[in-house]
Amino acid sequence: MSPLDFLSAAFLFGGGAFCLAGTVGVLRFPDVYCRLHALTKVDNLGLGLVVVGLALQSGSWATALKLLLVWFFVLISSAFTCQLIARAALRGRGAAPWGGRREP
Amino acid sequence: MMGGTALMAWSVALPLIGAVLSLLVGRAGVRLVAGVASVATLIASSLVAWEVSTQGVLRQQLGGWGAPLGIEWRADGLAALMLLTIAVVGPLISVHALDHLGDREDREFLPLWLFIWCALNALVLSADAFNLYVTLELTTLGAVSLIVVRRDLPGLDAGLRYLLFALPGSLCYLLGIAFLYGAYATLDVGMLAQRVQSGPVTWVAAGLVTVGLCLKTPLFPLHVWLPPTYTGAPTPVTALLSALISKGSFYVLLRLWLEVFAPVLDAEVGQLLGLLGAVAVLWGSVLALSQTQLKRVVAYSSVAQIGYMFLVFPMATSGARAGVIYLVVSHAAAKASMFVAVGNIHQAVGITELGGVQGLAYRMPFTFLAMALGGISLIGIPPSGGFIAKWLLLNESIGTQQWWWALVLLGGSLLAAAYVFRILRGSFLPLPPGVTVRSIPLGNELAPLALALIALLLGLVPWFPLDLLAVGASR
Amino acid sequence: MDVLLDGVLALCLPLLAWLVLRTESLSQAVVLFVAFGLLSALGWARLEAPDIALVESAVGTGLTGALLMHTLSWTEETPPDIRARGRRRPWALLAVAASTLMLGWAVLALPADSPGLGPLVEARREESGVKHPVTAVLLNFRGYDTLLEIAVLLVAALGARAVNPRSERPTPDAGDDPLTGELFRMMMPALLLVAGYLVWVGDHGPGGAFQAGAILAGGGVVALLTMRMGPPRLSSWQVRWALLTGPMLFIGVAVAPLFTGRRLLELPRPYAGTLIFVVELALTVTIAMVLLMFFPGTRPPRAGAEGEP
Amino acid sequence: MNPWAVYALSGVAMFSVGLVGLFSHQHVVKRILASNIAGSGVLIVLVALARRAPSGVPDPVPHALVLTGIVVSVSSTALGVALARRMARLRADAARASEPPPGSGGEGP
Repeated sequence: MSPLDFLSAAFLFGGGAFCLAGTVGVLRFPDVYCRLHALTKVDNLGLGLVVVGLALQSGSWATALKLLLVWFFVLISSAFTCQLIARAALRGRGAAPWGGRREP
Repeated sequence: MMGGTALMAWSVALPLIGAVLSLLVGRAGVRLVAGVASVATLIASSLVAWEVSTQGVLRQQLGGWGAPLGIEWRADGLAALMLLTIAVVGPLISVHALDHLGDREDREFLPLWLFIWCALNALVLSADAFNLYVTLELTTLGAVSLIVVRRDLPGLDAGLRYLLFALPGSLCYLLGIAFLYGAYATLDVGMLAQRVQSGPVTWVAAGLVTVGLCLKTPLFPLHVWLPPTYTGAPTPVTALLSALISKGSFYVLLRLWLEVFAPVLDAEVGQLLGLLGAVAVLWGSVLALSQTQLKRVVAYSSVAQIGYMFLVFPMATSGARAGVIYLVVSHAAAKASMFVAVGNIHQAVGITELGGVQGLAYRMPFTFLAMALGGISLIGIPPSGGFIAKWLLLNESIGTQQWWWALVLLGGSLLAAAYVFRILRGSFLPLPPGVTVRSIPLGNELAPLALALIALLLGLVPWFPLDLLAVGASR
Repeated sequence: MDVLLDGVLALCLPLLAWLVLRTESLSQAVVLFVAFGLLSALGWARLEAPDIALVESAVGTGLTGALLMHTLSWTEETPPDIRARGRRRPWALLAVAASTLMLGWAVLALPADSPGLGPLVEARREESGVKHPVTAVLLNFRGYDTLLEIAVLLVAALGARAVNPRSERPTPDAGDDPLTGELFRMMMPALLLVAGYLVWVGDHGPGGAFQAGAILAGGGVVALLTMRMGPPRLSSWQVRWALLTGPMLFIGVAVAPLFTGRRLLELPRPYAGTLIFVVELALTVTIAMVLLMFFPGTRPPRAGAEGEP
Repeated sequence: MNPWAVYALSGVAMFSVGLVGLFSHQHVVKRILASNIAGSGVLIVLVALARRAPSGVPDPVPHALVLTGIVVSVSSTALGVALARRMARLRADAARASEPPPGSGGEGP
């Protein structure tokens, strides 16, 4: 296992961990807006790490660039959808943000 | 340039061009473009029929590629006769539909009808199993779009019900084709016929294809969607559905069964289909007798007539094949004339109950003459096409020592006579006071009469269609 | 190692499918259906079918999911019959289980290594004018299927369009905020670039008219939802010409050989490739327009909001 | 081990789940979802068949068939959804026009 493989394995594991954290966040957080935070921020970072890990293994710059392009598009679309969902939740269904009290 | 094979291509391409152009020209020229395309397709179809009757079976390899790779067309007598039926019955119904539907609706009716015409012609000519799936889907989606053309609640409900029953049918058929392709690495019906052997894959594929197409035709246990759909849809669309569109899936089942599956499967399966057909005949006729709505009576009689068609599978001889195709063609003409006549009655009097027919025979003579002639063909009284078809089937059932199908044929004809007479009985009574009969244009009255005369003509001049059917008959 | 991934994926798909139909809330069912679509796109990728993975994720999951979610806002949220498990008929389940076993038996009885028509396509790929085998089959060897399939698209668009008449045009309310405008303006050029690339790459790699059309339609749906564009109406001539140039070109290319004594859809060898590319380009616009026509305008004030059943 | 058989079996299972769902649910959107799932099942069986080639290059013909199949299933789904949407509006208008009868008719066909 050359050092490059070690590095890419580390990145992949990191990405996996972040995705797991994001999913747990989506399950555990109390209201829509917190869940959107978990979903868009943490999962995108997890995806970024996975993409970098794969790029290291891909061997050719063209594939690496395409992988980064994938990540770039996911960033744009997740920002876009997160904004739309938040607006729909706030204006459409009037979901009030969580008040911050910890349940007894 | 105008060889037989090129004509086949034109008989499919012309309605497609007509449909696309009529979409393009929008409201102004829809009727003109559709009319020209219809006449051209009628000519092309009849020329193809003529070429087949003179030169025998026509074949064409689309795109110039051989059978397993590309798609092939095969026009034998059966295909040619179906092409003629579609080209004659379809336009007559669409002429009636133009006055029956509002003006805004004909802008959607005509392109959709031309798409369906192209799909039916393509289905009849195609000899490729997956291509048959695509044509079946095009016909189904076109039919659903036609059913909802009026945008009223019953129409939408009928269209959705038809779609949700036709979809699983197509999927079962597609899975059956997938298995056949998996086992024999070809989609061409002719090559499948040579390569197919008895085995688990073939039995399962045959079962799937049969269930799928019986759901779309529909055969007895799977026919629950037919009565509500036929009554919910506008009447000219119901005429198209019962006369032509339901025949498409039966045609595919007939072609696949007689050419690919019959030699491989044992006879019991054919007997089962025949039994289901017999039950359909009795069930449909009895229910037709008990209906109060005019359209439902004719709808249930469709269930019964489809039952007759399935009697061909237990006695898979060329005589039975000719008989069943003759039944398909004469039923198309007769059922179309009855549904169009019902449309006229609805337009003139606005009542759909059976009682509303009272005393109308004098005010709408041609409509009721058409209803009577159509009824004669459904029952199978001598001068009509229905009689020739049932006569051929009777011969075959005696010839193959399966006399019980003869019983079904006779019993069904008796019941058919009962429900046809029940419709016509009221019309000769004196007109009840206070019933105002709106006069309907002469063109509307002549359309059902023309259709009924075709059914009659099939009985009087049977040698041309029967010789045409003999061309390319496998056994 | 691969067996584990394939095994888990092949097991998850039917389970997720069963879950989609089990959930009682409809929006949850649609979200699970989108997840199911993406998982099946992964399945296509595992089965080395990149074209289909592209089309499945763009059209089968993206647009269908968006369409279903959009429809839910119109139909009642909770289905009137809460029996999400559906009617329980023991004999029906027994029959279905038996038939599934028979299907499984037939699958296992299939020859395990028949290459199908692969070698034949490989042998004649040069004559088709394109290098990518799937595009060769789709637009040359079995081009007739694709011609009828474009007719299927037109019929579905006509049916869906006829059912959503004029009354549902969106009234773009003024209040949409700058962020979506900016994001949309940034995304559209990239979208057009990707769609163009996909059509061009269809010649020698996975791609083609369907994938490109789906991506264009995706951009159009975003424009539709953020009220930048009203749904395409069949009455305006631009929409009609954009919708119908593709089919007319394809029919023209199909019928032309008939005039010179050759067969339907027989593309002349030397410039078959360019013909296919031009037809695919026009079909991309048609497919994007049809997929957009499936979307109605934004929904009216919630239909069942005032507490009516 | 060539995984095609595993995917083909899962496709057959999805086909059965879809058909059971289609015939046992009342709500229109549920039935449309079920028919989509059954469609995906059939298409996965087709592509799994393409993957059997020993030479590793999958057979392109089923891929083209499945592309056509997906487009056809999307068209029928879109048509079904448009009909369901239109029926919902008509039923809502009818319910709003006449004073809402208690427990008006169910959604499914």
